[in-house]
Amino acid sequence: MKTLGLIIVVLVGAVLVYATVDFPPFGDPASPASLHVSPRYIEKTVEETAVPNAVTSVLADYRGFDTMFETTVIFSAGVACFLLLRVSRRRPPASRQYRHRLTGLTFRVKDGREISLPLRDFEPLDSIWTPHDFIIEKVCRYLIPFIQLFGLYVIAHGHESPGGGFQGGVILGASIILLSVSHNLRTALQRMGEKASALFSPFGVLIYAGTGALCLVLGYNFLDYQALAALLPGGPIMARSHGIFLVEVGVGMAVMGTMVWIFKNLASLGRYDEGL
Amino acid sequence: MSEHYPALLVILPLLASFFISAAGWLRPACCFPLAVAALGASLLVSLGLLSIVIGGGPVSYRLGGWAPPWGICYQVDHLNALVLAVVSVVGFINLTAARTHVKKDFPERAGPFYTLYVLFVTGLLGMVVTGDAFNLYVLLEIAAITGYALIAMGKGRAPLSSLNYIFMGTIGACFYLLGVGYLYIVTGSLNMEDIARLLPPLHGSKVVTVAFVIMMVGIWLKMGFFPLHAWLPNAYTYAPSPVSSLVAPLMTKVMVYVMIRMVVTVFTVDYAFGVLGLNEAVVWLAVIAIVAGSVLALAEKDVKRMLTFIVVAEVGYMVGGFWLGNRPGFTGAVLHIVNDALMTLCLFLAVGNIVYAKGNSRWESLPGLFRTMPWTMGALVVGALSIIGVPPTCGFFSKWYLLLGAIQGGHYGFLAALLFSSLVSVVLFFRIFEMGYFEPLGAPHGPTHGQDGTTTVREAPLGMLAPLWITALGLILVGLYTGQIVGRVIRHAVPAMMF
Amino acid sequence: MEPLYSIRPLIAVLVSLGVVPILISSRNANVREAWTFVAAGLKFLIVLSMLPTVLEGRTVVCTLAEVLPGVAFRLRVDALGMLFALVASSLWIITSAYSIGYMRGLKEHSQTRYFCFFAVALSATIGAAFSANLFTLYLFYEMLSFATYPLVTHHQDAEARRSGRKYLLYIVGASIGLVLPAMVLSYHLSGTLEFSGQGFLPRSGSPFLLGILLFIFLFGFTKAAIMPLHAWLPAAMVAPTPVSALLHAVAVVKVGVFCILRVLTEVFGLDLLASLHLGTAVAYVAAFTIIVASLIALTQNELKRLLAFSTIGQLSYIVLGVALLSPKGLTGGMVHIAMHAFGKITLFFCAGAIFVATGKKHISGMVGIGKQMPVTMAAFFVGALSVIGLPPAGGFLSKWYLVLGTLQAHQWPLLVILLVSSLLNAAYFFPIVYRAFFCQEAQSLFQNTTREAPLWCLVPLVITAVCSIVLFFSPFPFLRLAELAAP
Amino acid sequence: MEEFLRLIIGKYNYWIYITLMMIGLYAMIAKNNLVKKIVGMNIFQTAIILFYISTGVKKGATIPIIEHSHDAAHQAVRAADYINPLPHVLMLTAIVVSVATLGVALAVAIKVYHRYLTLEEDEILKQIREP
Amino acid sequence: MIWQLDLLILTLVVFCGIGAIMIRDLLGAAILFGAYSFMMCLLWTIMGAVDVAFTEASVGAGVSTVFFVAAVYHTTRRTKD
Repeated sequence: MKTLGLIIVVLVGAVLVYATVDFPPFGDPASPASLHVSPRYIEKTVEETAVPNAVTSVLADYRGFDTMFETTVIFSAGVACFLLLRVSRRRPPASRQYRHRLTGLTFRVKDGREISLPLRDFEPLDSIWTPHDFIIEKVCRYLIPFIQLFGLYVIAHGHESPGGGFQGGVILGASIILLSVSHNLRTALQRMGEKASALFSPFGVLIYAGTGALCLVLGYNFLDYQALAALLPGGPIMARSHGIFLVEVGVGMAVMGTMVWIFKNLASLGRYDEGL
Repeated sequence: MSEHYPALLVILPLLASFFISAAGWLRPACCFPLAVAALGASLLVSLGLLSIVIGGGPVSYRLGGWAPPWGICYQVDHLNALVLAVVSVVGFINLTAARTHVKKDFPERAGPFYTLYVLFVTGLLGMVVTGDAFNLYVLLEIAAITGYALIAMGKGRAPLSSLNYIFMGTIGACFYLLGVGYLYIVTGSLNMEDIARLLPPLHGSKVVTVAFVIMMVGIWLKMGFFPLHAWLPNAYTYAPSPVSSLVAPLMTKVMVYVMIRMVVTVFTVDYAFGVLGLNEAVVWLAVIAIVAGSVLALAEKDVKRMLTFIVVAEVGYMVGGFWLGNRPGFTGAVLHIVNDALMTLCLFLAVGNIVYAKGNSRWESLPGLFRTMPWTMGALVVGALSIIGVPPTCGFFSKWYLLLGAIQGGHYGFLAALLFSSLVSVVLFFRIFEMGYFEPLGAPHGPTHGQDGTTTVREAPLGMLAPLWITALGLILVGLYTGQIVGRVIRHAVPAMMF
Repeated sequence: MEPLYSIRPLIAVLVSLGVVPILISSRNANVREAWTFVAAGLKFLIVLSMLPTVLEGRTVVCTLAEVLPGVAFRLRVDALGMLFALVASSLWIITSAYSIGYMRGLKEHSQTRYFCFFAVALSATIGAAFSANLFTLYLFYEMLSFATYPLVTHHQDAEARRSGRKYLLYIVGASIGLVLPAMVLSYHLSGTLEFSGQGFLPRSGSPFLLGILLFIFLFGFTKAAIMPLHAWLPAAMVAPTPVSALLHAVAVVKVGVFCILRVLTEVFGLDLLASLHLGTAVAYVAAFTIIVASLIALTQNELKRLLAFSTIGQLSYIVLGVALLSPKGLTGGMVHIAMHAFGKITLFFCAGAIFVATGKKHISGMVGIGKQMPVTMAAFFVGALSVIGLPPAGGFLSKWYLVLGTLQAHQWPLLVILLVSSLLNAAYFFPIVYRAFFCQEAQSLFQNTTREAPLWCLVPLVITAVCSIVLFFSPFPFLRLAELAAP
Repeated sequence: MEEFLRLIIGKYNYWIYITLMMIGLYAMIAKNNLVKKIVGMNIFQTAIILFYISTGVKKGATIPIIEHSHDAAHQAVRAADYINPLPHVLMLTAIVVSVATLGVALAVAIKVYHRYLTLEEDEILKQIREP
Repeated sequence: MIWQLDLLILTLVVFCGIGAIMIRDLLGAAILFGAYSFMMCLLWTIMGAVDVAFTEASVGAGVSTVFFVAAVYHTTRRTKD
């Protein structure tokens, strides 16, 4: 296998090198790629969509259709991980353990008997339980709001600066993931349950596709945000800008939901009990 | 409304998939009706689109209202209108048959299953309808990722096979992407027709040559063209029945379509067959694929696995027919996309029924099947006859065109390979029928299974038989309407340069 | 003359196919068989209803769908097709009656399946007879191959499986491996597959290619059992006797011969064959088959196998007659389809009746059987006369025309072969009859009491035997049709 | 020689992308460990992204965020001043696809591990052959 | 851009890539892959693809690595090559 791999790799490499010789020079402003289609995006983006970040305008408007499917890819990956890993049947444990927070004493309740304990003082010591690291826990707890704020900023400010729905969504998702890494999965699940993350992702993509469909219903082509001028303030140009924003929000929601969803499935093997 | 058909075709199932996913959490009983509604709608739209194209010629649709090459556009001509119809028909019929399997095997995962199912069909429809090379890649990945997951659902070796498929599929898709990148670097465009317009002056460029080669290799990997087929048999064998009867008929066929689209629309026939002059070599590769697929199928002792090798051989038919580079060959290849999709659907559905009743489709479970499952086996016979190429089933007609193409192109190796594989198919299927028919062997004149009915009929439920028989009858109907299909659709899809 | 457009040919084909669902669903055996009779009778009447039109020299045409450019799924009834259809459909009625006697007499299993596939096979036969082009012919040819497989392997034992494999290997293998490419090649050369009186292949084609093509066709239609691709026919004798009788003496094998006739007369055309001297070549291939098959038949002990080899020889008579390319030869060959059918089916019926009544299969065990089954053996004698070609049986007429044909074509060697083979035929049939009736008391293996097969078996074979004789005296309409078909 | 050197240096990015691609491809084909293969797959995908990004580079241009003022008298935007945004857009999509594939691949790999209790391909195949 | 820096990072990328597939510990491979992604992200920033770099930083170096670690955590760190 190794030799075969090596042969194939060298062959592919040779073919690619062969072609590279004919490439336009690196960074050449006069290469066809820089002259044919892209100039319009740069020159007209502000004029046509009122979005200075050309990447955002191309992403969400000129080639918005690609991006819709890109979001769908993420969504389907989320569904795929869920489908593959989620274990639905869970056996109740034979016995449960509780730990007294202050003293560290643990005791066991047999045969699924129910007892009432003040949860402020006791914590269940099941498979979810992981030893706490005080410093990490506190630092993360204070960090996470800022991370989330930043994520929202990135989504909202994609028009003017690098970033957008996708990056913002990943950051938002990462904040939840951080929570479950630094605390445990149950804490993260309390913030964003399985159902929530699973519904966030189709809902986000639905916002995207729905915006497109709305344009279609309003008599324009699919994803032609001009149509939104009938519903939103500002002319057709601003409507495009707003449309892009709507779509970015959708992307952000979908990506956040899916990232968390995939992580939960991967990290707990679909059992949703113990995380990393 | 009809001007929005190209978009609606993809949008309707896409939107529905989100609702199905949500319904999986909130109201699981709604998943299946939603999926049926979505694919049914897109089936209707695709048929409408086909009639529009037949009536008024190609249609294009600008997404987001941007003109190509700046925006993405959908381009529907005779070729892809036909393939669209096939994809949506197969997707829909198989969906109706899938319900029983889902209920039996994984009822708790119906929501995500139908979501991915509908997304898979959406991806394929999008690949076929799009006129943008990069958009095709994205949709390809949607179909691929959903496909990986659906295949990995199966039991036993399925995850391993799926992982293998992921690696191979990713290499294939990335090669395709790289090819698009190479075209982009020399033309600066991603729109297929725009690239075609810009390419002729660049025909001598090494970049274009390599782009072509690497793109073809990528596409071949995805379609399981012979030396690159290693992932295919395992993946399709171990997948759950409703998945293999979805993926096997569609994925390879759509990739063949992509190949045809790339060669015909992007690189143009002139370049692929004239400047590069690779046809002879590729047709010989196809010959090897056909022969190897057939011979490998002989070695299998599991009907489903045998079918996967037949799929490998059939891919050789289409690739070879197309690369003959003449009119009958092209017609045969396109017709075979239609026919083979239906044939493999029929066979895989029938095998699905056998698996449903017997637990597997290995040879041990075949004896006596003609008595216990007469309807399933009857449909299997129709499908088999079509693969063998017996008129009036549709398989005969595509084989006819392919043979004609081989004779017209003077390519007797291809001719021989086609005949050889037909003969091998006879052996393959009659081996199965013999087992289903003879065993357990009766003593001469000693009726062991008389009319008094010692064995009882234990058929699959009607929900699975009806789609199966609709497909089987479809094989014959499509066969009889070949003249219409070729005359009104495929004839207009043949590039003018071919004769 | 203007053809008559009608869907009657289609109905004639479909009527037996349409009865299949009824056969499957009927629970009662009597109802099932009644329906078989209804179908058979209807089919015969529909075929008969077209006879006057055809005798006027017109054709009946029914086009269904254009499947390939220039090739339609089309039925056309002309004289030759009518001749064949008339034979097949009339004999189906008789065979149905015989089947009932035979199958019930032996208490066979899966009778419903048997009757269904029989009906399908008949559909295919009539379809082949009425085909207007090579494509339609091929369609029905294949349909017949697959429909007869369950009949051949009816017993579902190891031997049946072996024979079934051989049957498929030869018939389907050759039709896919040889006929299909030959058809594609013809289409490539001429752009059509439509039969025409002058043949549709272009005269300008290279003689070598055309020669190859002809022989691919000749050997590709293996149902005609031209040597060396004949081995399936003796093997197929494991089938129940009615199947052997109607299908392997009439329908299936004659479809093969019929295909070859069509190829010779309407694909190539007599002029083309004559100009390339291909007719003679085919005639010698056929002659070889005639002699060798007859010689092999002499050595057989199992009655049905003997009849099978006899059939192989007789089929080549037909091919030979057409390959002579002379008008008399053509007429002789074509009318031999009918004459041989009636003669040979009688023989098979007799063989089956003997099996039902006594369980004997081998000739050596039939010494003195004439005492026990006089009617059957008398019919056997008539059938043998017809096959050998002696008056007063119908076979004499066709052989007479064949002999005239060789004279007309100035083919003396072939004349000799015909006569020699007749002698050989006599040599393998007469001893059976002789020993059945005229053996010494001591040698006889049977009691002196008459114990015939059931009436359902007996009546059909008497009818066919009588028909054989009647055909000698009034060969109309078969002779008239054959004369019409021979240009 | 000098020309050759210029070729090497002038297309340095392209050479690196080819190298990375070969590394990734090699890992996918020849490595025995499934997770290693997945790592290779991601390297392979990133290499292609690198290639695309390299095609978009323009010497002397800045990032594709258009400087604009809200005054009416803004000067015309020159395409040569900004890096080509199109490859960036495409590659955003490609990154997303790669992370999606990664997620699915890892999920499948975990399933494989739980069936065979190993990630080594040869050991798995051995288990399949001798159950 | 500063071409020396460019070259340096390009070379580092290659080394990280090789390291990720050579190291005999899957957790190490995951971390090296994270480093690789981060180098890649720097490279793209240098090349002016800020959006892509941003995404790669969050996805490649962030989430992907977490996914890897999660997967390795639940399977095994052992690898033979």
